[in-house]
Amino acid sequence: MIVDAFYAAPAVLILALAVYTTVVRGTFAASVGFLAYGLLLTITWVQLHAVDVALTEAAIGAGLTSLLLVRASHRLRESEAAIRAETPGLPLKLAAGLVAGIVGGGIALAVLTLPEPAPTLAPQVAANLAATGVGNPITAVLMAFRAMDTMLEAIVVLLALVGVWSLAPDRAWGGRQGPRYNADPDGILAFIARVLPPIGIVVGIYIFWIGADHPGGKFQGATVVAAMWLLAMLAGLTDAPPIRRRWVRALLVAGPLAFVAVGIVGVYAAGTFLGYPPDAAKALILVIEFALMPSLAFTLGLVMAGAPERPEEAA
Amino acid sequence: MTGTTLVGLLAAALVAVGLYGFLVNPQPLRKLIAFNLVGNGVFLLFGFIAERGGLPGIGGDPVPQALLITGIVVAFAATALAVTLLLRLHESTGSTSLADEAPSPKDPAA
Amino acid sequence: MSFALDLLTYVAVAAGAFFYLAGTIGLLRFPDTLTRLHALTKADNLGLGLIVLGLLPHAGGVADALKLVAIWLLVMLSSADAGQLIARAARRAMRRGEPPAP
Amino acid sequence: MSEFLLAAAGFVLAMTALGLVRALRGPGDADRMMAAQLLGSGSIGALLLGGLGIGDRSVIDVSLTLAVLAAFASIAFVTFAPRDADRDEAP
Repeated sequence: MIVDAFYAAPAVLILALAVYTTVVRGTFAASVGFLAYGLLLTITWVQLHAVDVALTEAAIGAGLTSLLLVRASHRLRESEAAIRAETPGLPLKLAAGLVAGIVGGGIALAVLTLPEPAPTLAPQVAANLAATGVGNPITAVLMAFRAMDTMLEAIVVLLALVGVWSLAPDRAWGGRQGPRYNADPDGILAFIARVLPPIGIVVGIYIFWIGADHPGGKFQGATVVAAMWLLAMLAGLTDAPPIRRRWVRALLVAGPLAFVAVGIVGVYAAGTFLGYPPDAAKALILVIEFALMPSLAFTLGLVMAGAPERPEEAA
Repeated sequence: MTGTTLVGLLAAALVAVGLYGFLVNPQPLRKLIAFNLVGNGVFLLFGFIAERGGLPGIGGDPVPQALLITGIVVAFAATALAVTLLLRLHESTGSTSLADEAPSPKDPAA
Repeated sequence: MSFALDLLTYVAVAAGAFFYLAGTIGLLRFPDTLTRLHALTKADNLGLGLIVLGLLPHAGGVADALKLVAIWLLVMLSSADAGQLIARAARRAMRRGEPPAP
Repeated sequence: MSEFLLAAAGFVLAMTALGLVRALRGPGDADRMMAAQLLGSGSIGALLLGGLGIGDRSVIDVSLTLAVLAAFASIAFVTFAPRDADRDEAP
């Protein structure tokens, strides 16, 4: 009984917050609602026995995505009244509600009539886990059984950054991303930006480190590290690097390149792209992980920093 | 009905709410939030299916769970790019309207 | 010994839950932004601290117990800072005489 | 014991939900920002209680991540206007 209530309470709250973010007037309020919603979603992932996903949601969904939305909603505030005039009338709202209801109802029906027993690949993963030398089955899937997905994922994040860079106006082409933040160097913001990052970086590396055998991994760890870098930028303690620099580009591509290189080694050593010879599997996975983690943290931090706004010289 | 079925139904409801918001809200940032609600609904549905395929030793089916992590990261990358695009649109035009501009007299279609 | 530890969990977690209740009552009843912020950032932290204390016997070992304490310290740090930052933003808004946002 | 912890998690969530209703009503942005702060301590408390209640110790690492990122939204909120973000006017 109590267990059921424990499942029900976050679900009800999450749904209420989803409705709130959809119908509330102000976009800022919607963004804050989405932040609260993301934090609660973390609990739901734990209930689904998906702690790795819960960590990802905590770091990326509730952390970075909400931060993006909260900041953007404030910058767009002045244009909000004008755009509200474009809200569709009641007939269109009813039609949209009907469409949404049919889709949602269809999915709900599918949820209630899923086949028994549930299809699963868990036995295969459990049987082959030992061959990878990794203890966390999810890391094994990410780095061995479906390593191609993970490689392309790292490249997608990089492509998103290329997209962000391409949005630079001509005068800031190759320059620094985002505004230059000026906080009082003796203020509370500068204080927390000095105290928190050392702790946060340790936590990020720890989450990365335990990913081999426990829930955790490079994406979650890299997100925490990127967030700490962003914090230092927001407090004006450091600045985004000029993206024209060669070392910036080198650091960004080092991780994905190492991944591809290990993949090509696999062609010769194990007969297939991204194949690992059994006795070297753990070592090759570690090579990828260690190369990818700094690149990912750097990429995620720069993706969050926004389009280039300033030429390199401007302070 | 078990607790996790409730999560499956929550997933369906999130897709519905998000879809509605996506269709009705004119502000692009709101559409983006709605898009993320739909995405979370799909992720939760996938997570629910993963949980059903769990074994005693392993919490849930690790293959879909690993794909979920990939999905969340990719969704974030898309959202970040879209937000930056939107801010640039606002900066250069002063508006975030996605509506077609009023047809000008020279427009042959008008 | 185990009975004493269980008792500690019951008492500390119940006390922690009480402070969450207190924080929420403050949030609901206090008249303006700054007092509500005060209720929120003080009471909930004490509540979390007591819950962490109560959960210590259930942590797997010394490492997990230390992590639990670290969580509490981190939340206190960020809550104290966020409280100040939000309060300043609220005061700036008041000085500008900003109408409440819709 | 497990049931007691889950019940406590539910209670903390219920308190958080009540506070959330108040915080999201506003009227100002600062009030709404409190919702983020409230959910920070509330979700960490509920997560620890619920996770240890169902015997899953890895929630401690999830909570640790949340705790590190807890102040983040509020910091984003105050750095909107870069020039006067952190400067305190003389009283």
